[in-house]
Amino acid sequence: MQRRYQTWIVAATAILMLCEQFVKSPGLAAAAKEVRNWGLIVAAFALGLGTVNLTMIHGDKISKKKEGWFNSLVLMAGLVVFAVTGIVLGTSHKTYSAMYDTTVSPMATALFGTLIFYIVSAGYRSFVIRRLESGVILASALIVMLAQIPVGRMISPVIPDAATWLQNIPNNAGQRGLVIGAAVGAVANGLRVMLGLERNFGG
Amino acid sequence: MSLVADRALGLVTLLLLFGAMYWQMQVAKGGKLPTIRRIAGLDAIPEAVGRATELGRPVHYSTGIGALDNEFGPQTLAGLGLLQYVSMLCAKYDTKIINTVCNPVVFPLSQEMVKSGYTEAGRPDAYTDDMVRFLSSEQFAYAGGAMGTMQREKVAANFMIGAFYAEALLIAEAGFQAGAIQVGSTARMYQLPFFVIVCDYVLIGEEMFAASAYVSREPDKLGALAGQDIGKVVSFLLIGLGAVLTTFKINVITDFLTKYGK
Amino acid sequence: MLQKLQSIDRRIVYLLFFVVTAVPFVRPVQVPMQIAEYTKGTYEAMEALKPGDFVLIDVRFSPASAGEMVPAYSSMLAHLLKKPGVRVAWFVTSLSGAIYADDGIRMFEAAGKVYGKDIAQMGFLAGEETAIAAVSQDIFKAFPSDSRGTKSDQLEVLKGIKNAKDFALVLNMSDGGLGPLGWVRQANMPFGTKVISLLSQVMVPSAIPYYQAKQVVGLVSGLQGGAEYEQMLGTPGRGMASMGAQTFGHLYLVALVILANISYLVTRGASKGGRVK
Amino acid sequence: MSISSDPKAWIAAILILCLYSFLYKENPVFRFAEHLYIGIGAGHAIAVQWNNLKNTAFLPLFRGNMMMIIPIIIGALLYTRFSKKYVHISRLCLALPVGLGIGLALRGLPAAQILSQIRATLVPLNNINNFLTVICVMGTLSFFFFTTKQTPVVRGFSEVGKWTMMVTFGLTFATAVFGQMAIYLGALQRVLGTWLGMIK
Repeated sequence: MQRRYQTWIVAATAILMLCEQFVKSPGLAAAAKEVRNWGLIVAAFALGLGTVNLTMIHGDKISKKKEGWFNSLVLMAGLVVFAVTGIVLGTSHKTYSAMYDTTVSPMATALFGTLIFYIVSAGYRSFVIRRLESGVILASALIVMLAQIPVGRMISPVIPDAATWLQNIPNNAGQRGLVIGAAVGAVANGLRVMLGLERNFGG
Repeated sequence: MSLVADRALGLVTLLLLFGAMYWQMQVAKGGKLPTIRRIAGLDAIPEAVGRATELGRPVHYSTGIGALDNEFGPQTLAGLGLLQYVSMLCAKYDTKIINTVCNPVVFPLSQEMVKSGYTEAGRPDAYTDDMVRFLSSEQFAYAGGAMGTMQREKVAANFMIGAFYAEALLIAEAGFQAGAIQVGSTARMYQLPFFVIVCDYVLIGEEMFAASAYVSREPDKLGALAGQDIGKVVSFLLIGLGAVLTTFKINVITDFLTKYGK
Repeated sequence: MLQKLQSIDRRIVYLLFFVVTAVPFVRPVQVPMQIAEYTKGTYEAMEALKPGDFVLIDVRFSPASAGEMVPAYSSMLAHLLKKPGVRVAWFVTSLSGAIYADDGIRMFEAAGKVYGKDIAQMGFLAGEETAIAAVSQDIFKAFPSDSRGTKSDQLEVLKGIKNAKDFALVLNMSDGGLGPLGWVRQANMPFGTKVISLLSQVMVPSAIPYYQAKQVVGLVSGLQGGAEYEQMLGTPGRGMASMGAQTFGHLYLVALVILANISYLVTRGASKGGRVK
Repeated sequence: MSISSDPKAWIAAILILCLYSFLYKENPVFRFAEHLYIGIGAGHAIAVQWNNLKNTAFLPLFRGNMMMIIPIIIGALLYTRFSKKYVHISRLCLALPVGLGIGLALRGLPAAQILSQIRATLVPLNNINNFLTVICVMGTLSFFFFTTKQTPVVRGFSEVGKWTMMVTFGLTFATAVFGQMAIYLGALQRVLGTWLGMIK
């Protein structure tokens, strides 16, 4: 029974979104917009669930002085300081922006920036021609990498041309095939959930 | 109230696909099950969980940072579907699962999936609240947290299935460094190559959407999958036919798609 | 010896990479470059702007990718500043994008543009494509007031503008998410609006089909696009300096891969098997 | 070279170095930064969403938009998950975002990713490039025929598809090298430039 109600709500919401797209009606559009707005509000409430989980796991570590409790304390302190400042002053306040800019933004840059090291080591490790498949990946990657830097042209003017060709013909075709396939899959998956074939909420 | 004419083909596509799926589901329920080609990435899942069991180390699962309420939602849902399957295996083999979560809306759903996986394996009491961990809704805070967690918990298997963004390779490399056997899957084209290069097994693009039929082998899901295939076969034929016609300057298909396919 | 080339400790790989890139980054070397066709497309569309035209900028990137996006972003803004009488409004579709919209406002104000008359910052709208759809259909409904609280109908910069049909150009600046797709679907397809995307480089291959389908009139590809743009404008900056570091970093990776393969080929006879990855 | 005297530049640089230390190995310094980041990230999200809720739900409600009571109640009912007895209500609430996502995918994907991509592939087969494009798209597509009979034709096409995808993967990887390097240079700028003052 439970599952059936879920499926109904999923289907009703999805059908409303579909109607907005395919049927010309101001009333429908307004209703759909309203419901989308509800989605954003519900998502905001959902954040609280995650926060409770975080607080429970780390609160437990702190109160029982489990291994790593100090870091949990740091975590909770960061949470409280930012939440309180952000709520009291607002997130566009100068003090808050400064806090954000000195912590979140460099840390995001840092982690995002470590990716290149992983790309280099993953490339070095995996781009060995053990099979023909990896040879093809390697060859197209090498050509495009060389084409991305001015030196590539100096080695041979063929390199940037080859890269452009690879990009426009096989890459484009591959992307397209993948996109069409994945879209069919995603749509079918959506329909399956709407029909209640997938048990996505347990129960 | 009237139909938006220039978008009509979108709706027609949906209805045809729906029809094909429905038809094939009836065929499958009637006992004529379609045969499904092998998908190595899915066959590898029990093996990976088994390896973690042998080593006595936990399994890590991530559905990426993808949300539900955009067009990548179905990928996240597919990831959640396999989360239930992996949880079921973990419960069966008595191996710890750690599911780290980034999106707040995905979080309660993840809890549901892991719980129901444990229930399906007949061990609902073995589920504990620290299995599904909400880390952060900030992409890189989540990535950093997942990387640290995987290293500290010494995970032996790492599943990354869902809508992945730049966190994909960060998590995959952390998994590699932890010595985990890795299964990756996403239909996000920017990130797919990283999984192909780093992971031991990959579900390429659409393969992730075939997963639930593949692992469950339930007739109606297999039927739906066969219906989904009809969609691709039709696209395939349409491209071939359309290109040939275009060559002879017959542009009916192109014009039709342009006019009604917005 | 050769075998070792296949299994250098990753930390050494990392360290050498750091050295090879940091040195040219601190001590820049100039490198000549070729300008991509889609960057030219962007430049030409911007060049074609006439006095009175309205340009909408959608900022959807975060501090994490500032290094890649900002050189091109600044150059494109500088280009807009060169076009007299063009009206510009910003809006933000990622949480932390407002910083860059505000930077843009400051840059324009420093050049003598008047807030409210020539430029405006409308603020943040959540839900990427939903937001884009709302703005394309009715900018006043989407933003009853701007980010400073002024009623939108009192903003001279928005005079005569209603929906995406009235936008001379949309500049979408994304480091993730949908890229130009949201705009293609919500503005270009229904209204025929001209769309330009500044994208992080990794997103560009996926956006090229839209450029080829003429749903997007121009693309700018991250840092390289920034350097190209600096060259077209004739004002070298951080973008061009970064190209040196890029060059050496790329060559380093190419060299590593070649070495690993040579060592593999030479030692293949000696040892077979092992984990593929 | 002049080291920054701005404490903000110091904090930023130190946090960056803490996170970079993971490259060597997981260590206490990284763990500290990781936890701090998660905490701050959570705090930031709370503040942002709080303000969102205030502006999009509570203020309109107090101004008389009674509709807003519905999402607020749905949102609040999510918290029934903490009760064993009423947890099913929270499951019902989750059906809303799921339905939204599916609806948006179903309405957008057919036109934008199926039909328009098919249309873009319908090129006259009068040169080798167009011919290859068509064959490669068809090949890639046929790689995902899961249940159709694997006849020699299908197998041939899907073989073409496999190789096409390999090129795509290599190319996307290479493009990522450039993009990620740019982001790394941004971090470098912060440490070597803003903090240590080594870049003019």
